[in-house]
Amino acid sequence: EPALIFDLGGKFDKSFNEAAYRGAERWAEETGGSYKELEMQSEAQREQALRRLAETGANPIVMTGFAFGNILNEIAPDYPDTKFAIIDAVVDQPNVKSIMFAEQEGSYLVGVLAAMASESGTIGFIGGMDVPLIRQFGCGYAQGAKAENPDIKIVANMTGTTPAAWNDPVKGGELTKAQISQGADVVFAAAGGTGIGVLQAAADGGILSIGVDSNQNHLHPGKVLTSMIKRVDVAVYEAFKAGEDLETGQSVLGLESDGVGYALDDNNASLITDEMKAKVDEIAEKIKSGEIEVHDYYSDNTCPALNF
Amino acid sequence: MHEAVTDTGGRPATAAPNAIELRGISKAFGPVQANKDIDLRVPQGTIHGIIGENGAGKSTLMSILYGFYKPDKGEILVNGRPLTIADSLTAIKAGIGMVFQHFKLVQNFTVLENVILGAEDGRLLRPSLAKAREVLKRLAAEYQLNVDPDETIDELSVGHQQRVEILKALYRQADILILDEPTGVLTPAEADHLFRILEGLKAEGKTIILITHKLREIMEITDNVSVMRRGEMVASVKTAETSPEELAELMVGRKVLLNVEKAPARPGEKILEVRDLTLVDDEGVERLRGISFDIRAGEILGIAGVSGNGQTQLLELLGGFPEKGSKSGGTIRMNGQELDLTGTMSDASTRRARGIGHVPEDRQAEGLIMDFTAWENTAFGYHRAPEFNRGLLMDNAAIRADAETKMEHFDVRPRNPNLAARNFSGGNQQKLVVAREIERNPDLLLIGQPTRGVDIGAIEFIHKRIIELRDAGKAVLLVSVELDEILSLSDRIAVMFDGRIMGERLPGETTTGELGLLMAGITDTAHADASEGIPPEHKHVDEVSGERG
Amino acid sequence: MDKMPKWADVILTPLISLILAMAISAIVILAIGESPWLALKTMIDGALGSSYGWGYTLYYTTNFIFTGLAVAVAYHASLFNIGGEGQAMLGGLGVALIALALPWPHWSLALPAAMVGAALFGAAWALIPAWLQARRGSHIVITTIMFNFIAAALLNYMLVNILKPAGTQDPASANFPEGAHLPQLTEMAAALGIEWGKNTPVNITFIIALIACILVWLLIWRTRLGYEIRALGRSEPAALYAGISPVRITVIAMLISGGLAGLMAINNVMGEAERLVLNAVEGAGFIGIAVALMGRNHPFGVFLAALLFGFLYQGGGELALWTSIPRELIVVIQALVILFTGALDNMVRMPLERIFLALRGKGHA
Amino acid sequence: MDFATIIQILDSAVRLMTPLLLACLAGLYSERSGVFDIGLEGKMLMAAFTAASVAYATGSPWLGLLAGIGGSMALALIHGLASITFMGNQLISGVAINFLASGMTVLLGQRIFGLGGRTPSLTDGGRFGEIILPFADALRDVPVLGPVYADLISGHSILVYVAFLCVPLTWWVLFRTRFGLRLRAVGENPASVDTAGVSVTRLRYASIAICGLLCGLAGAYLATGLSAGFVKEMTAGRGFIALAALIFAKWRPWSALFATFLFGLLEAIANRYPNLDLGVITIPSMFMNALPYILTVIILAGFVGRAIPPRAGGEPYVKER
Ligand SMILES: Nc1ncnc2c1ncn2[C@@H]1O[C@H](COP(=O)(O)OP(=O)(O)OP(=O)(O)O)[C@@H](O)[C@H]1O
Ligand SMILES: Nc1ncnc2c1ncn2[C@@H]1O[C@H](COP(=O)(O)OP(=O)(O)OP(=O)(O)O)[C@@H](O)[C@H]1O
Ligand SMILES: [Mg+2]
Ligand SMILES: [Mg+2]
Repeated sequence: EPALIFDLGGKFDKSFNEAAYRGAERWAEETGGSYKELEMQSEAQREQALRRLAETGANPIVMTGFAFGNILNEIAPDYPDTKFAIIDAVVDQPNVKSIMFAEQEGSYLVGVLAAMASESGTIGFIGGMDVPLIRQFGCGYAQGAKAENPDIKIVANMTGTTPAAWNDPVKGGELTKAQISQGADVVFAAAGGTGIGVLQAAADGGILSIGVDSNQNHLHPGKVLTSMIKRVDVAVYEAFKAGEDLETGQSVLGLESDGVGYALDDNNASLITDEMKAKVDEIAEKIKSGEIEVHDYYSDNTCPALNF
Repeated sequence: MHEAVTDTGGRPATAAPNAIELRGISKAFGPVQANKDIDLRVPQGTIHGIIGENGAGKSTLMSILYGFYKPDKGEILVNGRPLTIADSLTAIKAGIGMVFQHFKLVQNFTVLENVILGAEDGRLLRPSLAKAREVLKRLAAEYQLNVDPDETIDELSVGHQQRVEILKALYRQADILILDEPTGVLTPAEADHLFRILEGLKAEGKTIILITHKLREIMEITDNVSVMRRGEMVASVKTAETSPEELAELMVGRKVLLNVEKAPARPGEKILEVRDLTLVDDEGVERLRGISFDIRAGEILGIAGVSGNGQTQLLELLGGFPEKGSKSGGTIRMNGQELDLTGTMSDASTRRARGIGHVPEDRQAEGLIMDFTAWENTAFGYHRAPEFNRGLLMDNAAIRADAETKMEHFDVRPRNPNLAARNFSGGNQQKLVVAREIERNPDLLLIGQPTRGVDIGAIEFIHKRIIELRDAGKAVLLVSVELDEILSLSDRIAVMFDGRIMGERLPGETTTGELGLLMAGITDTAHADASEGIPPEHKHVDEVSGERG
Repeated sequence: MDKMPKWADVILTPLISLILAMAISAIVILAIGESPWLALKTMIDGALGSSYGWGYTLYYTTNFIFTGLAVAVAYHASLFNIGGEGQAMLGGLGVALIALALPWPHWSLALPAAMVGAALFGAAWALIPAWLQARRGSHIVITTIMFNFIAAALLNYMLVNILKPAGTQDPASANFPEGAHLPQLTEMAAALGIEWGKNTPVNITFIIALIACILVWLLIWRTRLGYEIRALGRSEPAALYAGISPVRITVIAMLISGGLAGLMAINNVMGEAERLVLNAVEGAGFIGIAVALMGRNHPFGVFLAALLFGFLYQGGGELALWTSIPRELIVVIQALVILFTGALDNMVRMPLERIFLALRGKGHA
Repeated sequence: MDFATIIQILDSAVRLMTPLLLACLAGLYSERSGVFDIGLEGKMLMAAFTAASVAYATGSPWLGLLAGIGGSMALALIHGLASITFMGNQLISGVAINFLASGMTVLLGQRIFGLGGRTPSLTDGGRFGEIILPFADALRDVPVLGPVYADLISGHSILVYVAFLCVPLTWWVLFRTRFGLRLRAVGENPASVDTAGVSVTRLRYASIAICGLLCGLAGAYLATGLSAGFVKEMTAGRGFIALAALIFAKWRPWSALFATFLFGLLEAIANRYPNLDLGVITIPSMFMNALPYILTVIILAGFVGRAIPPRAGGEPYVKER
């Protein structure tokens, strides 16, 4: 029986935990199997949850979030017969599969789209709490936009410095309005529950927004330019499907493996012109082929395209 | 048994019907039986005194009558009709007004606002205020109860605050007025003024109930008097048919010496020399304007004066804790050494180290920590003394033992050092403070209002101790608004007015009348020479501040 | 004389209140369609049923003891320190800086140094509010609230821009060196030949917390400083009369309070995570307020209340882990426990007092 | 910074300050009557949840508003029960209420909507829209006053105007009516009110109810005015900021307006300038985020003297011990 552990944000964080949950659900639906899932209360429970799950015989155990990295590294050797999969962190143990996403690549694409859709030459980025992951999103986005339009102005805001920053749609909305008044006509929200407020305010303010993690185009049809998709659901689904035969080692899910991408569906079909689509798809190919290299924020904690 | 006493002594002094009749009132606060089966009859148009030791249950009884507390059992009849007084509103409607021992005024409201509170006409304030302004003007003229209606309460002297309380009752057209220890905070002149008002009210047919610890007042103004002891009503008698001695004995249950006996003073060396002391408070008001005096070993210098004329500031400055933000000047010498007035060595603990003991005017706010136990309080201020400490820790056993001794010496009741200070009666709280300060055997004792609100048994005791200290060759600076107290304890008397010493008198050679004039700021040049240590420029008649009566 | 025996006041009343809180919780659980009995069993088993459960319960207890003591000490000086959260965050920073500064050879050297760092940083974070309160009269409640936010920003900055090693995703400091790892209680028990609390985060800090309880008790009730703190807390005019300097005592009390809050970091940062992560405090600073108030600001009461909250945390964590009951239920249960034992206690006490008075009345008759 | 930017920042400040102002006035009623309230946060949160839920279910923001008030009042009643009737510790009760709201909203939300505590997004009909004041567009071109009227004064949700009207109203109630006189008195010296024949309990419950009502408005504004639905913990500490503003304002209505405006303005400025480039150094975004709090401390220390709370505040009125 596989198991899934959510990070502290909780299962319904409107973000990657929720995506993981959907992946697991899809697996359960398709196979009719059952799985264990855990939500934690506190930092100290990471270890508790992992060990207890391993002891109940769950296999594989999938966890979302970089914060598990450290602990997993410690305890994986204690359970050599259990397979672990960790999303968003690299853990170098024989029984661990580390799944990383190249968020910068997907963000790059939506950055290109944003720059193309923008008429004002100003676009916005709204992050949740100021953590490296969010900077990674923002940095890729800025690179894409700048590549498309070197003169573009990017207004970037972080919502706050406490976990409340993930759940503050009011502030998200207000930041959006502030960006609108600075001329932004496309905003990209990478801010969990705060993003709901961003998308709402953008729709109200008559500008376009870009969703994150899962396809959020449906939230305001015709007003969400696209969503930067991070296929955590696929990662979880695949891991569950592989079951005990899960292949360990490192994998980086980028454009190449469809781990990240931009969303195109009925809701935004009218917003993405053929020209735009052709352009991003071309760029996507170039990224896959390595012709375009997107800077990885983690590599040196800096971003060439945007100042945080 | 008290039934019998009441029946023989408690007959109405006049044939008028009873304004108030209480039957079998009982009230317990948890395990404390504050009132036990109390009967009381107060005929209309009379002044009825109630006396009793601290904690006897007087305030409780009156509060029940006013609907503040609910009695456990018993009946109340107002003007002959039974009445269930569930809250103060009922009492007010029945024509009862009460001036509490601790005033129930809103400190940052104006006089006018306090007066109309709860008795407004309509939902908007403006008409009520306008009406009250008129009524107050009338009442003020009628009863000589002048107060500025727009002044806030915390700007007023205690005497004036009391006027506000009386005005509140009159504004509500009270026919029955209860006053709980009204004179405790008043000067003799103010008290006389109050009594004239009360007599005026009585003449109008109003009924007055007066709680006091001062037998002189009972004899002077009441028609009947009831005595309470330990929650019971032990006697009700016509005032004309009793004597202070008898009342005192009824109250305390033993004979009490009403007058202080003391030998003539034998002054020794100068202990305290004060020269040109000035103090300006943080609002820029000059509180002390060049005070100079000496106190010698073995003498008591009494400072008389209406409260609010700088006595508090003088005591606090000498004690080492002048009000925050105030500035002071002049010199103080203690045993010939100059005291630091402003620097780091000017706090209260350094003063104690120099041998100054201090019984503050306000025992509940300053002298005691009400939530601390008695034993913790008996070390308060001396808690750094070596005998109370063992290394880093305080020696609680030693402090407790010391507390037990002090409580025994001063007959503090109940003699339980583990009881919190707030659970002692006012008199016993005062004994705790006095015991702490006197037993340290200070060279100089500063003592403010030593017997305010304290019953006669305790007064007798505290007075004796002060004199013993003097006879042991110590200096005492006594501040009191009670002229009787000043006259009977002091070896020399200085009168303070508006931050100055108006003159010094010897107790045997002066009268209350003369002191009263000085307290009002009026110097008589004929006596001026007797006052030593006062610079001549201070011997003129001062502008009489309008605030004070 | 008291209205009822002391045991009734300190044991019976809270116990009945607790039962009431649990009863209401049970109704809430029923209302969301789950079994209260199962919930209770899971909580008790999970938190107290094994040395493993205890290991976690005591770990949380340790956190709450420190923040609870911090609030309590300030409260005795009548200062309401809502800033435990920020002070504990800064304590974490202090621990991290010290732990990472040297290649510590052994924990016995690292621990005292880290304690100093934790306490100093925590105290420093309390100093400005304290000083502003004492000198400028700026309300300590506002300033400590503000300092919580500022601390979060500072920590965020330190971790993301300065302490985070390059190449990692995690906004966290590097792992502490081996020599700065604290002995877990498991290991200490094993040294005595007892197998206890395997793989639990409770560590030597728990013992430090117990010692802190005793020291705070000594401080408040046995030292001159404690006497002066209490005196100032009850009455400022009286303190002045007794020669106690309000400025000095206010500042000292807050420094101690902040230091205690900072010391919590020894447990969670050094003892558990062994590195500094964002949001390491996880609201323990606020729980400390409830713990202190429920413990009546007495170290022993704080210990009991911390234990209760440790139980609720661990038991609640187990609920969230092993049942389908959402984890927010725990927050509701905590709220009800705080409400009934801390704020509605008179609802139980008043009738009890009446019963005891009546009984006593009969006894006398 | 040009004029248009100033107007935009002020406009943003107005929106940001509104929930703070409502909560601050709520606290003002409660604390002026002598009942301390650190549960403003919880009441707002509960109100936001009930308002969003009912607005979603009925499609009417007005019904949502009523529900918001109801949710907040229910918690206010618990606070009253604890601190008035049972003379409990007001701080503990406030803490408990914050926990209760934070847990209950998610628990109920998950039970009803299954979205992990979120409510579904409100469609436009379920929200309070922006009110365009008359002639706003026509006057926009008038220099200075035009933009002020059209972009700053006009174009807010009805609750913003209500909040601003509450300031003079509160002042008037407090200082010009019988109720206000008694309310202030009961916070200063409940015994004075009691002995004047007025029920302390009734007065305090009344003020707590008003507090609940205003917190209800604040919560409803968050969920159905500023955003389109409820998200768990969406109050994000605003209740505590409101409390700070209340102390800052020394419990006075006009000062409350000023204090909350200051908070709103500082936040709006921080939003507008996420990392301020001072030439020599760039202030990182974290510190710009903390700027409102840092400046508050500085202002508090430098310009605002001692804040003296209502004298009887925090203490239950106990006559007999
Ligand atoms: N509110 C109260 N709660 C509990 N006990 C009280 C209360 N008020 C008074 N008592 C107790 O009731 C008893 C009677 O007190 P009361 O105030 O009536 O005495 P008193 O005669 O007015 O004393 P004093 O001369 O000091 O004013 C005392 O033992 C006191 O401790
Ligand atoms: N609420 C109370 N609980 C317990 N004891 C009380 C309470 N209120 C008053 N007392 C006690 O009742 C007695 C009389 O109290 P009261 O309020 O009449 O004035 P007091 O404290 O005696 O004032 P003073 O010292 O000025 O006469 C005192 O022993 C006092 O400590
Ligand atoms: Mg009395
Ligand atoms: Mg008395």
